[in-house]
Amino acid sequence: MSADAERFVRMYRQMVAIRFFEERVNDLYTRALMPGLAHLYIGEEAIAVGICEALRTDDYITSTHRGHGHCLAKGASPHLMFAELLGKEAGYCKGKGGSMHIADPATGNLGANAIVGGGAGIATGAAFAAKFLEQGRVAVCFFGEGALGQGVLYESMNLAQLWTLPVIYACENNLYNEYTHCSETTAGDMLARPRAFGIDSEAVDGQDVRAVNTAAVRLVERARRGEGPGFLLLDTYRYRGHHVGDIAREYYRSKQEEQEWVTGRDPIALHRAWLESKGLMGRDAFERIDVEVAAEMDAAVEFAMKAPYPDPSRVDEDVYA
Amino acid sequence: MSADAERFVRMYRQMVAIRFFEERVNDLYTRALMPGLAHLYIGEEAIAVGICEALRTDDYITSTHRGHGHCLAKGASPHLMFAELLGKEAGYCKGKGGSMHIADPATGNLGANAIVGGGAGIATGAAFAAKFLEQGRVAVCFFGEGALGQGVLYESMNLAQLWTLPVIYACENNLYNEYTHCSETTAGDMLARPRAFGIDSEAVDGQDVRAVNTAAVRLVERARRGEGPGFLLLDTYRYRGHHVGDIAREYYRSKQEEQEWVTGRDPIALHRAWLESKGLMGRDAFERIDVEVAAEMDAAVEFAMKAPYPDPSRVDEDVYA
Amino acid sequence: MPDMSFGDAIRMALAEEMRRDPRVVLLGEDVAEAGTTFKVLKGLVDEFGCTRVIDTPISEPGFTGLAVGAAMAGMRPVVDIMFGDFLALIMDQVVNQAAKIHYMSGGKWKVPMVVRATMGASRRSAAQHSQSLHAWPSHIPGLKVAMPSTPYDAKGLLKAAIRDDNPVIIFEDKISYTKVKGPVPEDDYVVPLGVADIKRQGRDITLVATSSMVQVALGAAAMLEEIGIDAEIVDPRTTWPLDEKTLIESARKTSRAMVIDEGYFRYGVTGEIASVIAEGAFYDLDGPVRRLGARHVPIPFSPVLEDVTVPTERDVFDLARTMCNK
Amino acid sequence: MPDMSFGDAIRMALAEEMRRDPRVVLLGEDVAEAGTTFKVLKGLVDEFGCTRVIDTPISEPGFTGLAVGAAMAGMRPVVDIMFGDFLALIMDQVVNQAAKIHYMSGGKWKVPMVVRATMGASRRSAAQHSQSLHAWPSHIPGLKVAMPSTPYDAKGLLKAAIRDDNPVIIFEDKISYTKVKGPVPEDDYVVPLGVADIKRQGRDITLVATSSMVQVALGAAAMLEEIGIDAEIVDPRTTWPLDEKTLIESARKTSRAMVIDEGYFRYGVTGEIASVIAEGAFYDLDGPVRRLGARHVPIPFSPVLEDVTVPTERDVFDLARTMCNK
Ligand SMILES: Cc1ncc(C[n+]2csc(CCOP(=O)(O)OP(=O)(O)O)c2C)c(N)n1
Ligand SMILES: Cc1ncc(C[n+]2csc(CCOP(=O)(O)OP(=O)(O)O)c2C)c(N)n1
Ligand SMILES: [Mg+2]
Ligand SMILES: [Mg+2]
Repeated sequence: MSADAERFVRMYRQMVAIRFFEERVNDLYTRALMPGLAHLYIGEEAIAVGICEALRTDDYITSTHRGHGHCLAKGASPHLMFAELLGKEAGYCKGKGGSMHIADPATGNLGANAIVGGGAGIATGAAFAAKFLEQGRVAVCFFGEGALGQGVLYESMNLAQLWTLPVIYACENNLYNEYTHCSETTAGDMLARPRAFGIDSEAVDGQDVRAVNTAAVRLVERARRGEGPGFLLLDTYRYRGHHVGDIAREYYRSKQEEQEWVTGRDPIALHRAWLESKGLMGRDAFERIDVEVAAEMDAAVEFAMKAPYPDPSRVDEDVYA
Repeated sequence: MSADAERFVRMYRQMVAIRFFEERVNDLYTRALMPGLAHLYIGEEAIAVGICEALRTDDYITSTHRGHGHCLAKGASPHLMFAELLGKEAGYCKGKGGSMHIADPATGNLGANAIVGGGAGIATGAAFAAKFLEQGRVAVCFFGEGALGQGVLYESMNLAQLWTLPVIYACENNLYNEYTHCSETTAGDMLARPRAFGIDSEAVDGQDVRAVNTAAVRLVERARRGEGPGFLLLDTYRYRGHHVGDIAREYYRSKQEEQEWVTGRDPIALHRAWLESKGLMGRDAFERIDVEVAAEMDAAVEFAMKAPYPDPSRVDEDVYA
Repeated sequence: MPDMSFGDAIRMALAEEMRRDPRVVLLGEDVAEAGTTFKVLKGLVDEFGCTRVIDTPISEPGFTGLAVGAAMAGMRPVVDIMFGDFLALIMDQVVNQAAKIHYMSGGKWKVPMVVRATMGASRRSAAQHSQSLHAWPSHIPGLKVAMPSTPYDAKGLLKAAIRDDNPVIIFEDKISYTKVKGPVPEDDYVVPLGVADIKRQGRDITLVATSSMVQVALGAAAMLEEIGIDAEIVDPRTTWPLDEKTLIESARKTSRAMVIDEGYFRYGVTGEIASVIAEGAFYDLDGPVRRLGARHVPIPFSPVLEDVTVPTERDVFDLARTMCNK
Repeated sequence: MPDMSFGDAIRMALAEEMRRDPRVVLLGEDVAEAGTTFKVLKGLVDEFGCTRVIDTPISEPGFTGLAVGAAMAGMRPVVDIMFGDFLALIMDQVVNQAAKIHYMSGGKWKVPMVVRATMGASRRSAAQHSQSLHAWPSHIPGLKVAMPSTPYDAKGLLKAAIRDDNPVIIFEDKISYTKVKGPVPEDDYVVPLGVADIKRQGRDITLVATSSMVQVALGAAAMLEEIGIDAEIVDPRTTWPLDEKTLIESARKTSRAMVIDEGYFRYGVTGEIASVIAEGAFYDLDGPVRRLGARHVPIPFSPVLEDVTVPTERDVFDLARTMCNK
């Protein structure tokens, strides 16, 4: 297979991995085996995968409350993620962070963040360090369109453009801030906002993993060359509730709207059809990926379920470095 | 005189009043008779005057650390202002606020603010109330271009446009955030920022009081008709230091630059020349205004100097309503 | 008078005040159709419409600042801060603006607004969604701070807060919304700000407890009773104004006092309250005023860790027992 | 060893640390050519250039957030908050991010950053430019908080803060910048965080004083000496970590303790420190630990009002005298 073809297959597999991971999260959560909150990334997989495919392992990302996809796409281990989601000692954060705070220096993951817009400063700062230390690294700041409401995002974009920092702002516009449609919360033209700061900005179909990847590659390479920040506005949709418990959704969005995205714009189905049409993968290959990924995820869940909780005495550790 | 002519003369007089007021502030301060800090508005008079001329007494303004001009233009009494600047009981705020916090409900002045950008939320909220209570009032938020650094300004503009609030954001771009040129702090195109939110925005020569007034009238009337917020970007220059103590300024701006503005773009001189050229006022009339305003300001200073300090026991009053 | 949940009492207070005063509006994220993430405001938009129950962008500083201006200009806004942790985002608007405007203007402007913020851990929400940050506003002159512990107090304090001409921050414990139930009159009553309530009479030890910790103290008192210790539980209900007299009198009566609060222990509200008691009751005390608060750690996610972070009935029981030498 | 001003000691510390460690950068408004509004950083840009002494937009949340990320990614940023009042703007970045990241990541990420913020009233700067808000960060697990009172401590604590792997907030009293002078060695010394210093030995009463209040306490001690009261002055130097041992031992020795701090009195740092002393020294105390802090009002502008807002030598003297029954 050509390098390109390998990339397309790898992106497919990654999207499947995220979806299977999230289905297991849903399952654990609804069976009351998982504490806290869980915000599923199902439907939005192409964004994390298309962007992270454009990154090096030592590039940085910041992530959100809906962060499992970013984490996995950046290379995290499902085993350690599930362990974290279950509050186990073996988890990425020794159980101290949970779903909304998974962080992993080994893959450049600066951490998921439960403050909407909380990653803006951090990603911009990591880019600042990367530039200052001349490491050639790039930082990607993932956030939902709801974060367009947070002033610190504009402050950060201004700094990034002023100082020509290698940071890409990736706005996942899934149309909803929790239970409120973005048209009720966002005046004017979304893309005009980063552009007002002079940032190279582009709107992309977030359900098309190849389009996402192409746009990401362009902005990442640009940033790496020292030409400054970029902004991606990615249209997408979350198939499920804002969090797992958000079941009755008709009061804020219609079943029909949901159905249209799920059947017409599913990133995995679209990419699969394309791979098939190009003859890059056949039914067997898809099946094999499904089986392999399912097995990996099941093993990860099993590992996590069996893993021990931290000893309560650990509560006082890691407060100070 | 026609109503228009009266307006032009009134604006002239107001600008002179502000300048004379500020010269006395400078004098009191350098003679160590005034406590605290004083940020002079000299050079920027056309903005406050041109905009406030477009407002009703019951319209609202929010002001800044450089607020004396806004205050006077909105109709405040120099007597009570000087008393406040000297920390006297007779001052607008009983001496509790000082230069940076003069407020006056009678003229719709919601208060000067020593937090850069601090007026953004307040002005937007007053506009919210004006709309909700169907009062037909408008709010003007004055701020320096330095406040473009504060995220809350973008949050406020988004709310104003979403909810069609009658608020005008008046950005006084005097080129400097304290001692730093705005090109070092502001990426991209300033006017594109409000426009990104869909706000009707206009750049105006802030040294031309008639141009300022024309633009303000348009946006104020529009807002009053319920058509939503506006934004004015007003080019201007402060002739003096950031505050009175900022004497040696060459390290951040040249004497030549200062001279160019003072001699070539003085708002009072420009308006005077225009009034003369139109035959609306002659030398005598200008002289009379100078004499009258000087007398008024001297009387105000004298009043304030003689006014008693508050009794120290007053310190505990007004903490709670 | 049927029992009602803490959350329902909050809703009732808001509905009553909105009926009474058309200037009262609610602002916050997902407050309208969703009725907030905790569903506490559910139904209010149906009665009052979306011009008075207003969904905002995720702009806590922006809409809080807007509320400050709206309050000055004649409204009575009630701002909803979904998680109390987000207070960190609005401190400038609350502290540098709302709290000071009345004073800075020499008493000319008023800022009659309410910030409703949640507090409380134990929901496995981790470090950024579990804090109880009421110590911060309690520190600031110009603010009032209410911390209801029962549905009765929740309704009465919230109504008092809305009618107050000053900025008031009211903290609502998330766990209490559904778990704490109690009688709530349909009447138009208020609980005045600054009046403590003795939630349980007792002779042997004074347990001063705030918000969520009142339930914990009540549980501990039941355990203490079994070993013959009769605890008095004093709920200040507002940290500011603070009803010093009731606190001091109780401590003088029992000669022992403990202060229990869910906020971080260090430099939290227990320090102030304990000092007030120590200063006022020193010569009647058998020993120092003792304190319990959240452990000096960010709130951890893992249940086994979170469960040792916030004071429990057992913690209160153990400490009280030691203090009473039993 | 010549005397040096407090402000010069700060600059010396920064220069030394920037020479030692190329990852140290300074960020803030007007820090470069202007050397800050207080001129404290004057000259640093000449030595280190504008890539390390960096003028920012007026975006406190933005550049503080940037510093958090930069610290995680290998830098040692020092952020300048011109007036401590603006801490209200950065609490989210400091408290929800910087303070918690090490813990939330299970110890994997570190946030070695310093926030330098000014504090202190008495400059007729009015309510939004005069606050001393150190009680807020002192409350938050994951932060350290330093409050130097002398040039020696300023240099040593700031250097320790920069080398610390945790976020440290250091408060610098504006008045002290030029007014307080003292010996400052040219050596590369640090003052460890968490070690109190006895600024004056005494037998009769312990005056615990922070930052600006140390000078006030020293002045009061001189007055007290004249009426035969020998005051011991303990400067905690950091509110967190807190050197409880030194505080308690001093109080046990003198049997009387007063805590003096320039922050707002209520729910400020005096409550915690007084409680720590009361808990540790109760049975050796002649009376309750007493406290002095700023009056419960926004700081007024008028000199006659501001002068009665913050504790003075006279206030300390009067209270100490009462406590000693003289
Ligand atoms: C500062 C802040 N305000 C509010 C919240 C509560 N909250 C969590 S997720 C969310 C909606 C986020 O919407 P968006 O950014 O579009 O992300 P999405 O959930 O759609 O992926 C809100 C309001 C928060 N976590 N942080
Ligand atoms: C939030 C905040 N940050 C910093 C300051 C300190 N400060 C006072 S005025 C000023 C510069 C303001 O520049 P600009 O907004 O352009 O107004 P100008 O002084 O030029 O009129 C700064 C940084 C402040 N008052 N508030
Ligand atoms: Mg969204
Ligand atoms: Mg300016």
